[in-house]
Amino acid sequence: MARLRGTGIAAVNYPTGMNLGGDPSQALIHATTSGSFVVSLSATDLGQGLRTVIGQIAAETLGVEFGEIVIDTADTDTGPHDMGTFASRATHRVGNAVIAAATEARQALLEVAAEELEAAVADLEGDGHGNLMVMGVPARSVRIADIASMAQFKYGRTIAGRGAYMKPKSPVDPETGAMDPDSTEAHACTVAEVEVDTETGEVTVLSIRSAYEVGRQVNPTLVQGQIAGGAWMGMSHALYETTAPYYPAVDHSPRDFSEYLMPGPLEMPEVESVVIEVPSSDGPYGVKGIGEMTANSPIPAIANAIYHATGVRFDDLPITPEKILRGLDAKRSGPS
Amino acid sequence: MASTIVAFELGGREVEVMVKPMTTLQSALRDQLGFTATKEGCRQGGCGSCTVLVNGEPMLSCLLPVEDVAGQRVTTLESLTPAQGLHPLQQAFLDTNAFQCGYCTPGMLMVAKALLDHKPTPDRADITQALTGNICRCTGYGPIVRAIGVAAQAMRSSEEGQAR
Amino acid sequence: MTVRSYFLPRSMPEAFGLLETHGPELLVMAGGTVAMPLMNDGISLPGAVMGLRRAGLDALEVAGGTLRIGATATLTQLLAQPAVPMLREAARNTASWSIRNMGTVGGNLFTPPPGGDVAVALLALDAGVTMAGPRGERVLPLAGFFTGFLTNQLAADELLVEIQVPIRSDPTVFIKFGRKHANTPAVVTVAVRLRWDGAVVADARIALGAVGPHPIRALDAERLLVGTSLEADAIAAAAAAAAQGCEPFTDGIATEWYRRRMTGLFVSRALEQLAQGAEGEGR
Amino acid sequence: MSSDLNVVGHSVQRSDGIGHVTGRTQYTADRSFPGMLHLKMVRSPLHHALIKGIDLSAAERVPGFVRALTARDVPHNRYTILGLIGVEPEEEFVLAEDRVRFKGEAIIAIVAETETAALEAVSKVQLDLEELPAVFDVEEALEPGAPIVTHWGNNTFMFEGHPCRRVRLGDVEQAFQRADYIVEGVYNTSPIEQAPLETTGCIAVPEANGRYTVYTNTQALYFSLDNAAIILQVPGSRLHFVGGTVGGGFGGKVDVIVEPIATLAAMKTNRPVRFTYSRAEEMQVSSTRSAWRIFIKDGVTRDGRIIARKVTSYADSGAYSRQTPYALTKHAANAAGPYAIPNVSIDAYCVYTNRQPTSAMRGFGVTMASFALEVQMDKIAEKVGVDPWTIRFINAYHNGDMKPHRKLVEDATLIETMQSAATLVGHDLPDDLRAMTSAPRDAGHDGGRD
Repeated sequence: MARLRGTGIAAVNYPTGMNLGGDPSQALIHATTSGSFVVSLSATDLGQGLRTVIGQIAAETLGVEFGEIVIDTADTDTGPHDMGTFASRATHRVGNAVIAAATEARQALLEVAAEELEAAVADLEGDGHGNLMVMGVPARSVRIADIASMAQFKYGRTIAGRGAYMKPKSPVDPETGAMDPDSTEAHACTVAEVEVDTETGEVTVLSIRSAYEVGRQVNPTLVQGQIAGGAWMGMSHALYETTAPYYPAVDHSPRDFSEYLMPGPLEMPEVESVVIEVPSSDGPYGVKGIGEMTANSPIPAIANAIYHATGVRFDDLPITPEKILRGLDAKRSGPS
Repeated sequence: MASTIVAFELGGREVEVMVKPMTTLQSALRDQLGFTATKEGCRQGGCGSCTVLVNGEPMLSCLLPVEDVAGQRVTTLESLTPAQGLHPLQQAFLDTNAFQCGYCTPGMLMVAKALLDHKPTPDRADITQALTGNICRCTGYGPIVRAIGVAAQAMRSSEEGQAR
Repeated sequence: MTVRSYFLPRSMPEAFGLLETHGPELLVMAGGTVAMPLMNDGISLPGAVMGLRRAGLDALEVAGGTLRIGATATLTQLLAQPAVPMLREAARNTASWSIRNMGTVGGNLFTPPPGGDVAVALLALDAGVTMAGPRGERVLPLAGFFTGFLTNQLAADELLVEIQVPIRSDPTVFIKFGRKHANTPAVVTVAVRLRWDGAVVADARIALGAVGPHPIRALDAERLLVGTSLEADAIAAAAAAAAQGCEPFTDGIATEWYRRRMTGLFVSRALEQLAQGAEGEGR
Repeated sequence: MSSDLNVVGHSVQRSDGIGHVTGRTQYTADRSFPGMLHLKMVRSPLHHALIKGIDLSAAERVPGFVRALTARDVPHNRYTILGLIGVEPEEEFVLAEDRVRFKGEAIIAIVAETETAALEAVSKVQLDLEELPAVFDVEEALEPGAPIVTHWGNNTFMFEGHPCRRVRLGDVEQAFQRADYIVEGVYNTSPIEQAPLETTGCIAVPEANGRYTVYTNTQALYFSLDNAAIILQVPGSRLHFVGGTVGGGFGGKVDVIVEPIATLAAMKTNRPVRFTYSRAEEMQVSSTRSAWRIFIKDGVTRDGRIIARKVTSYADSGAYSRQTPYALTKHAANAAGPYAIPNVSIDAYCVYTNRQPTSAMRGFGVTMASFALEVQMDKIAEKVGVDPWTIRFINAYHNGDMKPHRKLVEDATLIETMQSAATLVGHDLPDDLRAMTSAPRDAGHDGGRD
């Protein structure tokens, strides 16, 4: 029995946003009497943590604590339009819309605070933790929570903001394909290590190690979550998953999770990663989308590692043990 | 097709449901009792998201006629959550980001609870073996395996603290 | 048809009474791990179902050199018993923890391939099955129980009540090879039991799963081993015979070709383990 | 860098975390309403067939049967979700009319008091179908005489007059002549199911004010509402969609499959109606990631520079294209990879077959391009005789380079990302690669481009 080891790499880019643009997101923000801020959206949290990162962006722009933000999504009676959560667009698009709405709300806040502090709006600054003050005079300071309350009961004003973000739709030249298909590009490079059992054709993935460049991490823990989950899905696509096991034949299409193969906890190697940040020009605080791409580079990295281990190329996904065994057989019996 | 009344213990209290024949425990919990922490991911016994404990043992509520648990002790995620705060397993899942969409999380937690009840100091192999019936499409399992280890450690430390 | 009646008999006489009353229309269910998914998906729509979980058939005991396994003893019970190590190994390699808490040993005999891993071990262990019905009880060797894909010797008015496994100290190996390491259908399951006479194999059982319409014996391979000392060429010959003699099928997990190839490989790996074990014990 | 801000860049605890670990988070199917009905579909058992007749009489006798919906009941029986953003043609039906084009295509919706009754009634519907020849391979589908899946006479989606999405930069054929090596590859991938743990589903509830509230796990709330309004031919104001909490999407919940028909059933019965996919439907009926067949031909110089890349891709769209044409455009925009290649030709075909339709999935049009391209890069490295790292550094794009679709590169960090990966795994990069950056190539120097 031989067990062959190999290492493979892959480097990829991934575009942020619906590829031709024209995909708006909007946000409305208003302050409550106690100084919390309700961010109304119709964006969807698929589990990636949209509510959390959008709350962070709103808190950052408003200059309040994260705990003061309430994300209200998704209800078409209360939330303004959003194109949807796909195309690695949500943090970028919704984030930009929320920054716009928060900026407008903050302006309203500053106007009330200026009146209360008897100062000019231009002379006010925030500490990022829920307080506004006259620049250079910390003693003349007021809590945003108090301003929010006063706006309601003393001044009869709204503290609210509207925000929208849309990259205008790009036409495609049908002859040349000239187009503007992205907002920004994130990047990844994965190194995978595998071991191949030459008698069964089984592949054991020993490690998946990646570097990601994602512009700006709003929440590093959630970014790590995407990377770990994506590494698993990439490995799953590379070695296991198919709804047509003998494509293009249509037979034996799976109908449950015992037939639809995906690696389980016993198959998973440790996933290691490093993230670098080079802010994008148009993302909120420099964000680039990372939602989709984390499954991508592991696939060719694993395929290349299998080649490195066996000397046989497998260009059809998924790379099943049977395909590997047949490939190894052909190599043994074929012309050298 | 007359309905019958089935009584069982749910999270320490007696409950009764009136069910048509072959109603699953999953359906009785979710549709009649409003205990929706027990999820419905496949109803084929393949995903583990409906895992509950019957007399302390993990079982799949989608494969159990509720009549089969008459008089038995059923535990769901609802009864794992203490009145104040979180169970150490829940806290560890939260702290280590051991979920994304959260749909598999109740099943994962129930299996983890059963594991730690049986084996308070599991090694990595014990944890991964225990989870092989539960599918997660988001996390890649690593964070879940880590969370259970963290919870076991926390529970031991807390017991040692109490012993002192 | 929407299930009109679900019966949960509390004793065997009650179960037989229900079977007699309702006849073959009554779907008999043990752990439900195979039947329930089909009902949930509307593929199977029986009018009446009898569940055996409370019928008192789940005893598991050693008596007179035999492990007697009630038909509804769970795979978890099987995993816990110390008498027959190969059955522990088979249970450990079947499904997941929750399923093992529900699935039964008897039910495993009715699970279509590529399922039915425990049945493969039972076959290698010369297990017998007891069926009971209006004409009384009868015992068959498991080897004679299966008659085809999803067919067997059980009459419509009978229930499988017990499985008997002779307790022997013979060396055994159980290997389930699937596309994953746990909770996955078999590409092939191999269960081998040998009886040594000094340095020579006196008797051999090789049972295979997922490479036939039901768990099968590799009879040619068994014969080839008798009288050998598991030398490399003897192992190779037996593995080749097992691969040639099996009847694999193609499904979404593996092709016929791959299953046959893996049958040879894992019979060979199982025998190599036994040969090494024999060396270790100084044979 | 993240520390220069107060909240952004910090790993605050997820705001929905407590709900997830206590099971209190409410997903679509966790809701239930008094009098709620259940909807199940009668689906085609054949891959391609004419519908000659439907007999509902036995189904109607099933206890608990409430009603059936057929194509005639659907006000605008066209399912063209990208019509909202101007993509044509209208090709798919909400419920099949006279023909089914894939196994599992929806024909009749059955609404019943219980899920079991609905399933039983579905099993009792008699379909009279006349089987037609079917095609399952993208290249076979393009051959003369192949069974035609669409209603317009060939099996390709038309992109503004072309049977494929084209990208052209420079002159690949001429560059192939000058190349020292030609490296060719063919890559195949299988269809893949998104497999979110929560299956696609919704509950449509009639409200006292004449509106309908639809609780749904769609990934795109307004997109679903707007499409449902078109299919139901009602003003959008009659519909109220509630969602936002989804048990995994991965692209599988961007189709607007369940909401229109569940809402129609609620309208017809004046009762809440739940329509949730079974796991088997999710796998065998719902849209998958397309299978791809990708041909790559590269012209490479002796020193490892790719001077020409020709890509011909076929996405197996299945019987209907849904979001797949958009994936083809995204694919075409990315099919040369993150590399600076002066001569590029890309033809990306969206091909119809009698397979389960395809639509969005994580990595939409790019995942499989990345697979093909990155394996191809290794083949080029081997041919040229350099290591897999070096070939990628030699060809990596820089800011200011022109992509094949003629947009200038702005946010390139491929080089820096590869350098970080090398450090992570302890791979020793030669000094010249270690020193490279994605900065624009020197003015007056073409950066090695041909």
